[in-house]
Amino acid sequence: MRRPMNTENATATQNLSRDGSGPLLEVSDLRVYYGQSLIVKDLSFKIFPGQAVCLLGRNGMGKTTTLKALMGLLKDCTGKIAFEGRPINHYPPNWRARAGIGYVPQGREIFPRLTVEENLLVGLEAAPNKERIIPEFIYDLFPILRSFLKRLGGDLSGGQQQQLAIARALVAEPKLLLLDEPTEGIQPSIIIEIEEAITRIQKERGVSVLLVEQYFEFAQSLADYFYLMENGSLIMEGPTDQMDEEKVRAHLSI
Amino acid sequence: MKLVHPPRADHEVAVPAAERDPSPSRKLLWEAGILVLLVLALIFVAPTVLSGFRLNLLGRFLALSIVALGIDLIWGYTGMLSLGHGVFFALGGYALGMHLKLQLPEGQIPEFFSLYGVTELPWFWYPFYSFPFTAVAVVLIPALVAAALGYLVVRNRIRGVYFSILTQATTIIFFNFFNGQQRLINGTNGLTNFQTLFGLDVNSSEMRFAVYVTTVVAVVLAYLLCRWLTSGLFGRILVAIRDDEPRVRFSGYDPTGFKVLVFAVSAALAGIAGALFTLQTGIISPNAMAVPFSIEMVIWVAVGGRASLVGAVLGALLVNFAKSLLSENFPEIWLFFQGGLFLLVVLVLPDGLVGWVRTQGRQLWVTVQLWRRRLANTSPA
Amino acid sequence: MTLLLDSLFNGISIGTVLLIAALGLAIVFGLMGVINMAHGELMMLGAYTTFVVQNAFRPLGDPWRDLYIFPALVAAFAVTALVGLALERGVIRFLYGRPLETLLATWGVSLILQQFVRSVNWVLALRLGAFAVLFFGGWWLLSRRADWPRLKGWVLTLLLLLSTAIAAVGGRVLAQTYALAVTQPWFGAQNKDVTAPRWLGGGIPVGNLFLPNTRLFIIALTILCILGLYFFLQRTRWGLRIRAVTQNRAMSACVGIPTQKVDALTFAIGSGLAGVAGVAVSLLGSVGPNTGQNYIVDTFMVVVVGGVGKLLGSIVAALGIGIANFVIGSGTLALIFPNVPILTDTLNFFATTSMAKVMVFALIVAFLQVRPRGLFPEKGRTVDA
Amino acid sequence: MLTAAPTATRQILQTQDLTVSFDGFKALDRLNFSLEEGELRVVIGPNGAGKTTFLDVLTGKVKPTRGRVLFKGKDLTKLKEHEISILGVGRKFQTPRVYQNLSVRENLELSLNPNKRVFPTLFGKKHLREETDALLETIGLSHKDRVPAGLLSHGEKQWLEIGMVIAQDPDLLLLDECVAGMTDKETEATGELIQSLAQSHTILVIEHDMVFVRQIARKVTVLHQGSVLCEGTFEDVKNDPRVIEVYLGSHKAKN
Amino acid sequence: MALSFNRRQVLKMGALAGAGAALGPQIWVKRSVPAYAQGETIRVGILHSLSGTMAISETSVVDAEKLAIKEINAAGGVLGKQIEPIIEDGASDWPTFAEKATKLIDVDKVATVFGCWTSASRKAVLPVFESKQHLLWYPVQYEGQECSKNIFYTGAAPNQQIEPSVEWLLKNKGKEFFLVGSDYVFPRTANTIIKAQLEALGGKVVGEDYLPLGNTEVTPIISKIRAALPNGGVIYNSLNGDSNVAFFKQLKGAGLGPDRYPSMSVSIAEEEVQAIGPEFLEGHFAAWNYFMTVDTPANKKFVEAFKAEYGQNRVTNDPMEAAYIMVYIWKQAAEKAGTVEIDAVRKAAYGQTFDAPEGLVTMNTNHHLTKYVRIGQVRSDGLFDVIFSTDAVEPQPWNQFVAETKGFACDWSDPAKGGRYKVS
Repeated sequence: MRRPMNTENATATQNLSRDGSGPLLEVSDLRVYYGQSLIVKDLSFKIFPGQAVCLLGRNGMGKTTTLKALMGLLKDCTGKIAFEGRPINHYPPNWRARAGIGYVPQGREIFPRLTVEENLLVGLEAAPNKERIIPEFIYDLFPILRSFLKRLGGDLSGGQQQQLAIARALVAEPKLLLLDEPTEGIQPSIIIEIEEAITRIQKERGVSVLLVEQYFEFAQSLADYFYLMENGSLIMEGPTDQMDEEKVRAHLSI
Repeated sequence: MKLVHPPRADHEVAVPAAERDPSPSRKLLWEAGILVLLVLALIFVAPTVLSGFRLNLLGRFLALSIVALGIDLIWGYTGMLSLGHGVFFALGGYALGMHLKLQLPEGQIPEFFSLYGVTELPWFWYPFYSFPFTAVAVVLIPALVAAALGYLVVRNRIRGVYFSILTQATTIIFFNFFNGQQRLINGTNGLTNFQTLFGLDVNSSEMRFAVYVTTVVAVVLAYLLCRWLTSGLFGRILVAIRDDEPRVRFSGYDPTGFKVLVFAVSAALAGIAGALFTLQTGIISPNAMAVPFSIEMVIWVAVGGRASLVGAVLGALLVNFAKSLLSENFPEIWLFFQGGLFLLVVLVLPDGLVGWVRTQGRQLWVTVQLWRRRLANTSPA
Repeated sequence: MTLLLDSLFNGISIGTVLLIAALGLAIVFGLMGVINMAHGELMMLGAYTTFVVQNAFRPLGDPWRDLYIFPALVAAFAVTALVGLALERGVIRFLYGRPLETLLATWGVSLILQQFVRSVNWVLALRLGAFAVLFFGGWWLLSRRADWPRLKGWVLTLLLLLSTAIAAVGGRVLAQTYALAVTQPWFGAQNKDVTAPRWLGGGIPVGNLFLPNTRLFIIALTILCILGLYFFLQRTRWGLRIRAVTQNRAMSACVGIPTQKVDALTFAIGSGLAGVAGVAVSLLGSVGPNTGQNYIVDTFMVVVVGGVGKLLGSIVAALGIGIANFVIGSGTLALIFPNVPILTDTLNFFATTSMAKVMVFALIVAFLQVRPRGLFPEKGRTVDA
Repeated sequence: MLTAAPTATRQILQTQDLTVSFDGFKALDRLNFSLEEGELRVVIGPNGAGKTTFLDVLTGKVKPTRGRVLFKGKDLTKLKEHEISILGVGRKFQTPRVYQNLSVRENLELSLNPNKRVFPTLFGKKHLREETDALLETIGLSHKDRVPAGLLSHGEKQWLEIGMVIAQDPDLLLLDECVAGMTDKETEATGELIQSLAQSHTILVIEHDMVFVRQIARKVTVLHQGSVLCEGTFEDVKNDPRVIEVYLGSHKAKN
Repeated sequence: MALSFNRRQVLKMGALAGAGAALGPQIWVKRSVPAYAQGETIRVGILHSLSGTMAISETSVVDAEKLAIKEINAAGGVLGKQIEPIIEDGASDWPTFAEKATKLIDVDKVATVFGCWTSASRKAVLPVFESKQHLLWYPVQYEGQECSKNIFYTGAAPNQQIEPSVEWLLKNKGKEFFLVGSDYVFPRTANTIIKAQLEALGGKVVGEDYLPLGNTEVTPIISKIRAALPNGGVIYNSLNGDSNVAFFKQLKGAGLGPDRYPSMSVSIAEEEVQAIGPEFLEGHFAAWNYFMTVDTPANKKFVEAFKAEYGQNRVTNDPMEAAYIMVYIWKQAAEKAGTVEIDAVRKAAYGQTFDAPEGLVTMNTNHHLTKYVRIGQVRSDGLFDVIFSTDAVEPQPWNQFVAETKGFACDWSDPAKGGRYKVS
């Protein structure tokens, strides 16, 4: 079922960036190793400002590894990662966060023994301005957080933690948001809230989104453009509305 | 049962040739050969080359290398860093020291007792009149103390640095106890001024040489014991405990027993080392239980290379000779060098000398292979 | 009643000294997982700083000379925090996640620091200074050249040799020119005299009890340090950063926290607290190269018994150990059971300060049988079996 | 090596009101679960439903706050990990946990050792070669028997760990997401292996990958918030409205 | 092969080289100073702890020994040859002392060795000197009960320090004693002697306690003293090193002053007073053979020479004086014998007198010196007012208050008597 990537088509569609500027994130020939094994193989893709891109693929195909590499959490990478045209390979995660990359990891990873408010304040570390005020739009997106401000992060339910994790990444108003399986193990009602929130920040605030998912529908409704990943390589890509559902589904588990 | 062959992964890593061991039996033969040669060299060549003083030092350091083997067994292989081996070392030393102090005419008691007005030999001294008892005690007392302590600590799954800190606290307990009990064991001064063993003068050159040879033999035996313990299934379990102790439990093993046994064996080795060291230096005192000495022992192993028995012996010899020479030449500032050495080893040579030689050797091997292959390719067929 | 009060106050006195000495360690070990065997030597540096500040204030005469203790606290904190910073940047940061290695490396550092205070004189100091200026200054200047990456290896080797040589020769010339004035050790191997200010000299008699001012001062200082630490960790931005990094290092980096700076700062604060502890112990005990060695095992016991990462645990543990030390060491226990001869004999056997220590450590091992993770263990999923 | 499948079915594992709470958070909430001898059961459920905690309790890693676990009539909650293992519960972890510094062969030998007490291990005569060879064959790693396990690929480590669990010859096999990170073909092969093992073992599989679940499942249990939501065949479960709501529903709902 | 470094490697090398730069040449300077020593010299060993806990005390003894050697060399040396000191570090570790002693004798072939401080280190090297028939000079006051043919003891025997001080206290300060000591041999033995002595002379021991070496927490002891001596009494102090500092600081802090609780110390000399702080000790007592304030011409010369050599702020003390003496006595003995050969020097040493800073001292055939006993009271400047002194006291290595050794003596000039014989 593997087919070579249609690069011509990709370039054509990818150039449909909204304001005609260059890509926000450009990854070329990314290779990531875990110990001795190569997990991500020669990955190249682009994200343009305001675009929502989805990286699809089943468990263990290298999606999470790719995000970690983008965030600078993995040391053994080769290839080029450019953010706003500038290579960022050699910068640590905190520099990348301050440059405007927000990250919502798999499993949320909120700070369990900090309060919700403190979790959000920590999120402000990446903010360019020095003010330590949690912007109002956060409570607008996730109203539930306001009532939980003094609770410990570890005491929240999974769905609430996911919202907190997204909010924590958003308080610093990043240019690019990396989301790693935000629907995993979350109740449907909250998934809908999360989906709405992500759509809003993309449409209203112009934040680019890179979403890693294994569930088709969620990806389809959120993303403008998709990449399909299998065994560490991209095997398919295209605008979401032109997505060949059958073929893509064949590569996903459900 | 149906056999299933999974397909090979696409991104399979080629296993370098160096990772595959050469034939085990041939390796064993080489090892035995080298060992025999070394022993012969130590017994017949070293005495002719070295002065009496240096030979005595070599003998002492060889005794210390037995402790290093024990430390390597528990730290290098099992992952338990003991900062309390000085205690076991001293217990072995005291056991033999008591026997040596009892080489007296009937009715006399060691002279130091008179300092404190003690006229009757304390009860626990009596068994040490017997050499067989002493020989057993040198091994067993440290082993039993270690087993008891190890059981108490390990049973509660106290691991890693907590284990280290507790063993360090143990040194303080024993140090204070031995230091404070003048009337029983001569306190700070320890046991010294030994005269005879088996009726022979311990300071005569024949006796010294005999002790030296005994030490060489003891090192070899200790090496073989550790080799045996670490090579079989038992050794695999030790490594497994070091790498992932909880997993070992799920494999059906209770790590407590293994750890206690290894800790006790290691303590017994320290006891033997302490006895041999005491015989050669002529003194055993609570100072051997002071905190720094136990840490130094660990450093020997770190310098030589953890999880390498050869490294442990080598490390003990090298560090001690270096310490001896440095403190002779720079008596006022050699601590700078010692401290620097610790830093250097931890930061630059995390796998010790043996580890360094291994990686360098492997690289060299790979380079040579590549070079040979290239030669073969370019030469006309 | 008097007996109880006496035991309580004296126990607390001993406990607070342990506590203030252990506070820095609790931070460094509890929050960062670093076993700092040089913690005692940092205390020693704090004590030496007190000595230096005291001597600087002496010529000022009254009333200034009796106020030296306050600037000494600040200076000791600053000096040891800086040394801690250098230690973290130079050594510890390469060893995170390898606690046993930090243990060995910091032991090396502690040996070097001990010998340093014994040997340091103008020649040594100037040599080190000259070397640092030449080498790192040269590095800094040259590293701004465009072709730096290409030159790097060679330039640094050259710079290394050059600055070593200059420092060596310079020191030699200095030593020959000024002789004793520059080769005489600043401190030497002897103990140094730190005297508590006169207003700390007396004490407050309470019934049969006498509360020495120095002890009260140390108790107050300890409380102040704990409150300060609590405030810092709970209420400040850096405190928040430290707590975040402690809980999840990778994620902290991903939200933009400069984790390296946080590590350095945490270690510096832990070290600075060691310096403050150094001031405190200089009021009670000796100031000498071995000062730190006397505390290291006791402080680790406090942290272990308290439960790692828990400030409250350390506090309770320190006071508990202090009281146990006093009650056993002073023979008070034997007074409580006057009618049980065997018990009294045993207790009297341990009723010297020396044997009390044996007993207390034995009790600690026994205690850990019941609570292997200390008084206040971390709960929940994070604990690995 | 393998015990014959029992003719009469009886319960091999049973939990009663199993509750585990961490600092007030209930990972398991009065879980009642039972497994018959010879059964192959798949447990699914959203993240945080308590699947891994459930295995932790079964293997003795976590002690329950309340409730009992009966395995072959014995209460496991009173036993230590290694005792449970010797009693016949083998576990494969979510992320493969093999002994990195030991070779593949050594990893297996360690698990094959028939008597796992200290002295028998040290002195016992070991004729494990043939068993190890057979096992290496089963998991397809014969050609890598001397390679340190740390150098294996992810999939191979998963296989090795399955091999280690089989080597323990347990009566109950617990497999925690054992195909994570495997390719399609590897997954399929694993499924076949599990099915063949199921002929002679009781197996409890925790899984995420629904294709795989469909391949192997006979009976499926859905966990939700620490207790059993429903149980039945794959089709039953898939069509159960409660399951759709908490688990699969999110995707169906939108269509 | 291209030479390439990464940043970390260079940093490490830099740090190492920095340490080397700072230290290396210093060593070189030190080693190259005795240029005059390169010809025909007589080597002597100096064996003290330069590192570890005992370095605090022993380094200044080394200074005194070096001063004496320098003076002798400046005056023409011994037997026309310069003395070349070989310094070794015993590192406060007794086996190391034994090792270094062997090295000095076997490798460096020294003529004699000056060294040791603690009894333990002396006991550790004793077998070495005896088996090699060599000679050690030992400069510190000690517990006695020893008389080796291979050691000359130039510090006080118990009857030259402890016993007179106890008598003096009984006469002047009270009959109830609290004994405090470090937990090692000298204090324990000293206290055994004191107890026997007090029993004989009508005093009373109301309590005793021992601190581990280096321990600085003395609260329990002070509490005990307060309980045992509610109305004041004598504290007899044989604490050593760091513990003294803690003891006196906290004693004063607890309000126990010398007016009601006078203390007699046997291990506190001028250097220790400086280190503890004179204000804590002012008014307390110490018993020694020598104080820096002793008014003799020899002492004046000694103190001046010492300050010129090591700095105006340095002080001299009893062990330093004893160390200074022993170098000179060895020199005199060697010159009398006409050789540095061990046995000849030993015999020649008997009866040697030396105009020491403390007064005229004589080496006895029991290898101990005849010395003067003095009791000093600490002044505000940290020096001592000598408030009591005796004539020369003959040394008694075997203690006459301890039952086992009562009536024993030592005489190495007579082969029939030797180290321990019963005086008829």
